[in-house]
Amino acid sequence: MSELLGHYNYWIVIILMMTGFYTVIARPNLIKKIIGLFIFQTSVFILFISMAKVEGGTAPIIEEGISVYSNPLPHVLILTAIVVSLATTALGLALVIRIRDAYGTINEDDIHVQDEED
Amino acid sequence: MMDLILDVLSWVCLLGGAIFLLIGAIGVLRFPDFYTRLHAVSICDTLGAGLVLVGLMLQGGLSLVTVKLLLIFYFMIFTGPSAVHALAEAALQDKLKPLVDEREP
Amino acid sequence: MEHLIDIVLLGLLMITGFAIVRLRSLLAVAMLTSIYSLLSASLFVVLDAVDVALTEAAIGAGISTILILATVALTSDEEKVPRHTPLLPLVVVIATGAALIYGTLDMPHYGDPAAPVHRDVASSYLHDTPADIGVQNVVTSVLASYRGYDTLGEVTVIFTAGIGVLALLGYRTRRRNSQGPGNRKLVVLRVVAKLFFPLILLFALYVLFHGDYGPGGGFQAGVIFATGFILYALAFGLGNAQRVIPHQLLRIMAAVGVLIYAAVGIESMLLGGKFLEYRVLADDPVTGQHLGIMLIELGVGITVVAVMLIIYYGFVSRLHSGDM
Amino acid sequence: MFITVSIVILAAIAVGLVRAFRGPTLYDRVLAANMIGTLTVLMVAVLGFMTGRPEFLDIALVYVLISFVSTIAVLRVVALRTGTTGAGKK
Repeated sequence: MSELLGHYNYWIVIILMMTGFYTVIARPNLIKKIIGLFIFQTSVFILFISMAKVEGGTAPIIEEGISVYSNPLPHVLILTAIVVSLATTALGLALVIRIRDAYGTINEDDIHVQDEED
Repeated sequence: MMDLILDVLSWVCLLGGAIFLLIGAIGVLRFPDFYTRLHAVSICDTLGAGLVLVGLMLQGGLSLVTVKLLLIFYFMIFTGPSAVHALAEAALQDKLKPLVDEREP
Repeated sequence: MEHLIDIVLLGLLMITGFAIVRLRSLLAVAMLTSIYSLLSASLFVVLDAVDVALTEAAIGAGISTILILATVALTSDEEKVPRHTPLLPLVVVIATGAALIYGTLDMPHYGDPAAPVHRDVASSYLHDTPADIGVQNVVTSVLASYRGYDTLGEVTVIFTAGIGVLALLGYRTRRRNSQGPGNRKLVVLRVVAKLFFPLILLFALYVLFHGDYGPGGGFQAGVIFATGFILYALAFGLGNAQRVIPHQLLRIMAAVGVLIYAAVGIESMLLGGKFLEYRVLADDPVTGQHLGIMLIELGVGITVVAVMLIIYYGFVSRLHSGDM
Repeated sequence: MFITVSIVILAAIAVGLVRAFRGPTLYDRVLAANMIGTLTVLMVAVLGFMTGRPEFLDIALVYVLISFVSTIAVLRVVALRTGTTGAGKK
């Protein structure tokens, strides 16, 4: 039981990660791929934050009378990663819009067909 | 004695609020069409949220925490209804028909 | 008992993830993405990462949902059925997942205080922050001071992404929108927006300067500030928003933020310290740290506001109707 | 006590999620997302009290504002499209 609960967070993270991965590789729609990437990113965030948690700890903001804090380092890494992830998602979506301008479709299969015709 | 009364009062508020939230959520699930579901959401946004926040304020006592809770309450009583209003407006614009009872009276 | 909440939230996240993959209407998927972000943000609160929760809520549920929706509105809503059978991807995914799960078996248990992550630097950050930096929020002290060089890189990445979006989408200036009778249905929104707009900006400044003592900092404040302007643009039209904060100004702001950050680093070099060593900025090392952190958080905030608004303007100015 | 309240709120979130999955119209999903936003705000507030550090209400405050702005944004984007696709259809 403790084995199961001890790794529960990580397993769910991996399932989420694979859900995102599957969306990226199996779905031809480009927006869906970006959303898959988004799920993948979030799962990585949850992985890091889960590792930072200390049993019985509290948020790493120092206050009198509290001695156990969660690890602040992963929080810092993920905080900046979230903002960067938004920036990259926006860049990806902008590319999708331009691809749609150029090809008239956002379906990967159709884009390949058009590329082969040229 | 006073503490006990405040505690009991805040628990009643918290539990009452939580129950209203659950009722609202069940309403959103069970009501037959979009416009009726709007009614169910408003119970969450006003009564449920209000009671929970009042319960927390009673726990917080006179401090910055209560001021923040009041601020949340203040925002919620504006955002909830105006968001639901915007939703109903948008659905109407989109010609989403309300479900009506068409049997003869 | 916190475990129970953690388990239930993760379960809900997983279900939402599956639903996102299954649904074919992309507008619906965008809504579910917003819910997914809210759920993961509350999970971060459960896991004690308050700063991360603040950022994720502001970004995931707010701006990225708006961007996905705008992209769907600009392209197409329905997802076509894929031509290939998804068998091969499924096998790849299951194999990778199984390998990763096998890998987790060696990991320390969730919440284990003796895990390798908590040794070395992390504990010294927690231990030394009050004396070294005098800031209560350790996340802020690590972000802005101990790992300030890293954060400078992140800000540059955001700046670059802003330039990338600008290069890809360009921007179109809108004329000032009329406030004619056609917009009568926006009356309620406009009243609420007028009420909220100053409060959101004020709250963003609070988050920016309160980052030393509680959850907050430049990244979060920048996103909240940008959200305030997005609300303004939604209620009064993009044209009016661009009159309040024009595009040229945004491009300058995006660069100025990064420059402020780098200038603080160079300033501390000129005063005899190392790059981004704030303690030389004032006579007292702790005051110097405070000053340095405040300045670089300001720089981060300015860049983030500018890039978020550049991205928003870029996407939304492509939508046909002029009043968004 | 707080744990009971947060479990009830979680149950309400789960019920709301079912509506978000089922639809059938986009507006139902937006409605569900809006309700889940409210519930999340309350849960974060309760969680703050539960862990004994209620000063983190700033997060809840941000959630209120963000979920309102995103609901409005969704409706405005969808309103631009209704002429062409009829997002209200199933």
